[in-house]
Amino acid sequence: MTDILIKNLPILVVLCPLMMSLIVVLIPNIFLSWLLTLVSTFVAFIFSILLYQEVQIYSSISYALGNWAPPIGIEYVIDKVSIIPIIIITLIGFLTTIFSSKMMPNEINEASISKVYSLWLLAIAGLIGLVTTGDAFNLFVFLEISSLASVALVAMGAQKDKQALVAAYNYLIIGAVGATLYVIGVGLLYGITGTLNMADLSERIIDLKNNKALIAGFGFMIVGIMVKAAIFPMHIWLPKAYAYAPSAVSVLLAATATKASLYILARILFSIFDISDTLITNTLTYVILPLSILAMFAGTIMAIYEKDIKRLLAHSSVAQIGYITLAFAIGTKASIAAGFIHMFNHALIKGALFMAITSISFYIQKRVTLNNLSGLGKTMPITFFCFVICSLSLVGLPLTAGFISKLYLIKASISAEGIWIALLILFSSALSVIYLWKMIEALWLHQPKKKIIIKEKPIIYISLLVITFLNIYFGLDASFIVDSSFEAAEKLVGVSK
Amino acid sequence: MISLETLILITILSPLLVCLLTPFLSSKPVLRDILGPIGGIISSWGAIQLMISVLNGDQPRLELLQIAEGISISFVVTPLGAVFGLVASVLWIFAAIYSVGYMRGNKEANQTRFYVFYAMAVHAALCIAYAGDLLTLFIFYEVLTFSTYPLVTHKQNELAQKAGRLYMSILVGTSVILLLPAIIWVWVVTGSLEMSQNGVLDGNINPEYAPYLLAMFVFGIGKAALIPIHKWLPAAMVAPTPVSALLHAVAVVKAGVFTMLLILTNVFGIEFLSKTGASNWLVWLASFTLLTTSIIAIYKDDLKARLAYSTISQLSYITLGGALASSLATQGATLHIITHAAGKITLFFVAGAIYVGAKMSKISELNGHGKSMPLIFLAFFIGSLSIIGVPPMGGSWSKFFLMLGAAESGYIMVIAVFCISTILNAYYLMEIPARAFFFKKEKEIKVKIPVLITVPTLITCVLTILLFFFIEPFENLTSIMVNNL
Amino acid sequence: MERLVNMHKNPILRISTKILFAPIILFGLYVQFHGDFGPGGGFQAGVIVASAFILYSIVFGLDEGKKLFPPNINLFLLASGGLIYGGVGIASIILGEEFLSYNVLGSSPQSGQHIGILLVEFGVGLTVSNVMIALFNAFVGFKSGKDK
Amino acid sequence: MHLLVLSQEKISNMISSTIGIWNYWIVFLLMMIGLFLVIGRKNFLKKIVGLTIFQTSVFLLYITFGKIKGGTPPILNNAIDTIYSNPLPHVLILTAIVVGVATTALGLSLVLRINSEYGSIEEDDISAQDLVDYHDQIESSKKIDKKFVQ
Amino acid sequence: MISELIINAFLVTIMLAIGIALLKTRTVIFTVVLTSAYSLIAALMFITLDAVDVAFTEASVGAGISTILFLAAMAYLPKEEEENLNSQILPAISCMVLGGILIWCSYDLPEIGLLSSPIHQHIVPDYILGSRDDIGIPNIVTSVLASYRGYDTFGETIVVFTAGVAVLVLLKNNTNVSKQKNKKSNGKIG
Repeated sequence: MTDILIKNLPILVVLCPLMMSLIVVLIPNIFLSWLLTLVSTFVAFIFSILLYQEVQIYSSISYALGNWAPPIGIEYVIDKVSIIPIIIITLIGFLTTIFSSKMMPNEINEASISKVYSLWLLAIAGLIGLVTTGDAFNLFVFLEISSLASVALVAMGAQKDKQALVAAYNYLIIGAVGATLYVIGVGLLYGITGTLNMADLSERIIDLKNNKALIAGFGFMIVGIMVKAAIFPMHIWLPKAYAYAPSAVSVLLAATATKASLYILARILFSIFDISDTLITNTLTYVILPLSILAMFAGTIMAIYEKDIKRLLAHSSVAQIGYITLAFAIGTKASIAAGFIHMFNHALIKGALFMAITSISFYIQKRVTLNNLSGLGKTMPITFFCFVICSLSLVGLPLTAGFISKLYLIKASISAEGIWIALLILFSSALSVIYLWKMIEALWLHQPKKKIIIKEKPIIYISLLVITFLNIYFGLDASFIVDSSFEAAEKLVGVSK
Repeated sequence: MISLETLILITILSPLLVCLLTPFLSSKPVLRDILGPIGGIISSWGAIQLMISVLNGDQPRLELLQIAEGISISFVVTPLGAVFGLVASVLWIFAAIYSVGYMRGNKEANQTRFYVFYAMAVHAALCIAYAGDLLTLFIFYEVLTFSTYPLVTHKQNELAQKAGRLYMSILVGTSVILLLPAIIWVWVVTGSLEMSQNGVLDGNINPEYAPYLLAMFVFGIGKAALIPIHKWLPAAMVAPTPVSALLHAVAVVKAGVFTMLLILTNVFGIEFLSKTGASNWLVWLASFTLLTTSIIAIYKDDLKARLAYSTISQLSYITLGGALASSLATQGATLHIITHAAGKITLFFVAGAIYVGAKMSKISELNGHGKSMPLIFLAFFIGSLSIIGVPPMGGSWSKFFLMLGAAESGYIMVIAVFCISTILNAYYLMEIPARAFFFKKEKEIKVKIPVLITVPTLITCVLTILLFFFIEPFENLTSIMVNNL
Repeated sequence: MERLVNMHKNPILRISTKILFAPIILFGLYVQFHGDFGPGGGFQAGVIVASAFILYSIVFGLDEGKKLFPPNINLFLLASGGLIYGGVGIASIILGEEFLSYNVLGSSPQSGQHIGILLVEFGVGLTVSNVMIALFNAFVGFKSGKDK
Repeated sequence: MHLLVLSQEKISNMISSTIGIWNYWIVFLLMMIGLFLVIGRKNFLKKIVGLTIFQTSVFLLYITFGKIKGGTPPILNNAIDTIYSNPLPHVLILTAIVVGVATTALGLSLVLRINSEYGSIEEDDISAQDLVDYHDQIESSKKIDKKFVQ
Repeated sequence: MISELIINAFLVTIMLAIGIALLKTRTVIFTVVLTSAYSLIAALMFITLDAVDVAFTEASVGAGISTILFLAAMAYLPKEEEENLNSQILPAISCMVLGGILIWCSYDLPEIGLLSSPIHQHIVPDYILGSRDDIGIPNIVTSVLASYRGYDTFGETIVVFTAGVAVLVLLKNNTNVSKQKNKKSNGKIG
């Protein structure tokens, strides 16, 4: 039995939430549907941990679906690269499910809850499927599962604020355009190589240097994924989608959705194509690098001028995505590893910040703006404490996870490109202090307009505490994420670099 | 016999323990208030033991945890660190007693929070003192900044918030934008974050780049308050006086100059600096700061603001001492950390005492009040003499060494700068006791100073005198440090 | 909408709908199970079967349509299509093979493939037809905010 | 005669290659029309129509790849030497069509909801309304703040 | 052979005409009907390109169900599209750039219908043989769809399911929760 389990882990980690979503939709009871969701996300998390151990032993696991050997059938690939996003998604999925138990009934009417949980599971399953697959077209299918489910989840925010509908609509349309561009890219590559399997594809394009269709196909794939990953200036859908989604959905999306797409970006850039290819180096230096730097500053500056906190955090996400793509764009082993480290850490940081803010909005029962944060730091000490820790982590102060990622990012950029990129990174992260400090100051120093008595509920803050703890833990003992990221980078760019 | 590692732990953890215990005792003010002095005594005992072991030639070391490969948190007691650790822990005893008197006398709100962060700041200062590598140094440098923020904004009014914002933006901004990359630069070129007695950069970095790296460090260490980044210090004067005492005498600024000295000696290395002349520009910047702020101080009527500018000027002595890159000057700079700390804390205690006792904060209001609080003004007088550098006060030693050092490295102009600044010091500090004792009283004020304020003030005042006679152990310590170089 | 509501009063529409209903479903089933030999399969069959119900709803009104095909059953079948598909895959896992490898389902690999394909196509057809019906019901039954 | 045959062959080749590329070009043009409808138009319904056009054109591109001259539909017969057109693009597009209709359905339902909440499906109207709402939220919380301070 | 291509070119030109008409029209009912026609002609195209299964699906799904959904939605929506106020130059330029790239790359795309292109030589022969020998189903599309790439189809079933649930949850039970629960506040305010 365990043999079967171990052998089929790559598919089970996707199937677990996927099949459960089909069951949950039929269950009218709120608590039961939550419980089933919780169980399946937890099991998926356990599976991903088991997979991590498997990957440590076998380095790369290929799973042929339907037992058809890879280029013929669809292949699942779990290696040292893809295990990182899998762990991020399952971990955050599990924690946010705990967090959602009070949030969902508060924001969504009872009749819809089981369906919403079904969509919730579908979004998670779609993301996991997207990162595990080794087939370029299968990726599109799972991309659509996750994006349709997340669009619907974002639209559920309409029960609080109608702007959620427009946000969801834009998310859907822009996302669909991105996905279609990706499909065009895949089509062009398929047209010249005749294969959809990523590994096979990367072998067959070696002979096709300077083929125009190859270049165009690459371009379309990259642009499509960049839209999904909200890389500046294709980020326009992101702030509103995150800001108007229901609380728990914001947390889930902010922590996981773009990470999966960023992983795909890395996969296309370094795994399907080759880093030594001039096409890739040109794309990195002339397209992705400048865009990332712009994103870093544009996101931060937008965040500084923003008053609505959820939007503020979403703008900050745009900037943080800029750091990750910047790391990819530098294109050395160390910098790609830094990108993966930051991908992991940013999921923890942003998840926690969104959790803190949305739980504040749960207690005060309105949208959180800078003005109505006043004085809540004292009435909600636990939430405030976690918020402060994670803000520090976002800035990148030592002893927090954010520091580790900044450290490696800066080190990689100094040794690759000289000091100026490092200075830009530091400057923009110093700017990020401004908006974070505005919030902390409001929470801590401003006088509240009315006395508000709040009793924090353990079910809400437990996962916040866990993520905050992880933020500190990975700031103190980063060897897990640093080692796996370096292994991932080595896998992607090869030992030579 | 307690092992040296345990001693380090005892010394740095006792303030942390105080910080953690205080919130639980918020309902029992007496117990809570006594916690600070007790913690101070324990950690001073540890610091003295550590200093003795350093005098005996040991170098206690403690590896706390490994974050990732090549990055760890560790503590080492260097001679320089031993001096700063001793200053911080001993003066904390008196500052703790004093702050009890001040907070009660002034009936401040949120006292528990105040004590918590006060102890936290001392903890951070001690950790800086014993930092074993650059990362540890940086971490606790930041912890110190953050733990003093609630102290600076203690009053929570508009002014305090503004000051707090300036304080944070300068200190965090400079450290994140400049100090951190400088540290990472060192990491990249040397491959490690360790420091060593003779500097780690020699041979690892192109001497042409050394001045730029030094500049990143110098402006990154905002706490040392060199001229373009000194604004935070006067702004932070909105805080209660025990905080100012902590900021200006014990923890924050001393941590800044300590870091500066440490960087100059243990990262660059004095030999490397004198060989390449990378710090020449710093000599002039420090001299400039020294004179300019002394002149500004003359024009300040607010007592605490004047003391703040005086502090900036005195800090530049220490930076200057390091930048001169000679062994005598370095000794002088290290001694100045001690003597200035003792002198300046006295002055701040007095300023606080005057505020609590007579509700006065302007120098022009002090006319003729010397007789109503004679002990306090006597203490101020003695403290001032020490700062000016008149024997038989502790301050004379450090100035003496600094001047010798300037002569040794051939900066005759710097000696002139020291002389001019001494005259300016005398002018702006002596004005205060002079007004108090010799001017005519304008109005009668009822004065009531709590014992808990007077006693620590007098003790630190006596300390400044004692330092003149018992400077020897410290001198030995500094000579160990210099001989190792 | 008015015209939609009154459609069932028109005898031609009514009778021809009733006559057509069964053949459409029959054709759907033909497409479903003939998919192995000619064009067709789960999707197309699902849509055709759904179109029969949609036609019924258009002519007799949404409420009649819901009586013919209650939303609860609709939801149940909608999920069960996916469950059947996944279930086939899980069955093959339990029988010791990879997900969706039908070879183990029958006595010989080829018969296993036949069984597997038949089942999954059935699952697809079930889900597609029920989703289409659900979509139609939801769209037509949507009460605009302004009407409230 | 010989020349004529040759030129006929040539002409037929020319026609076939031109028509071949012509097909590609028109398909690309259609894609861009669809894309333009999506990103250029402000009407939410029109955007969805554009998306449908865009996707359908992409399907055409795939199917064009799969065509083989003289091939038959990929259904096995017993004749030997039959050339079957490539079935793989067909499978992919079957999937893509269904994904496309799913997207359309979700988009339409969102448009319906937007219309019922905002009373319009024009982007400009809606963003104007949103802006007002947004400022209201920020301002209202500010006002209360000021009252308290006074 | 050429006649096939000519029919193709003819159909594709009609589609182009529909596309241009769609750009012009601002009446919603025209738009919907034109979209439906577009799908139908695409289905015809698919038949001439030997993709009978796709044609069947496009006709039933693209032209059938989509149109029904559009019509059902149309009943609640404004009947006319407003004129654009802003300039459409930027979108137009970006579309032209993308189109230009595609046309530029079309010279390196395999010629239509060439048996020797890698696309026809690489994996497909396995499918054709396998469908006969391993699976035993004449319709190769079905065997690829349900068996070789069965997982794609599974994913796609899930996509349909997702859309179904999403639409159900969006269009039904959409009462405003904040209005219901405003009174029941979680934090005591007073």
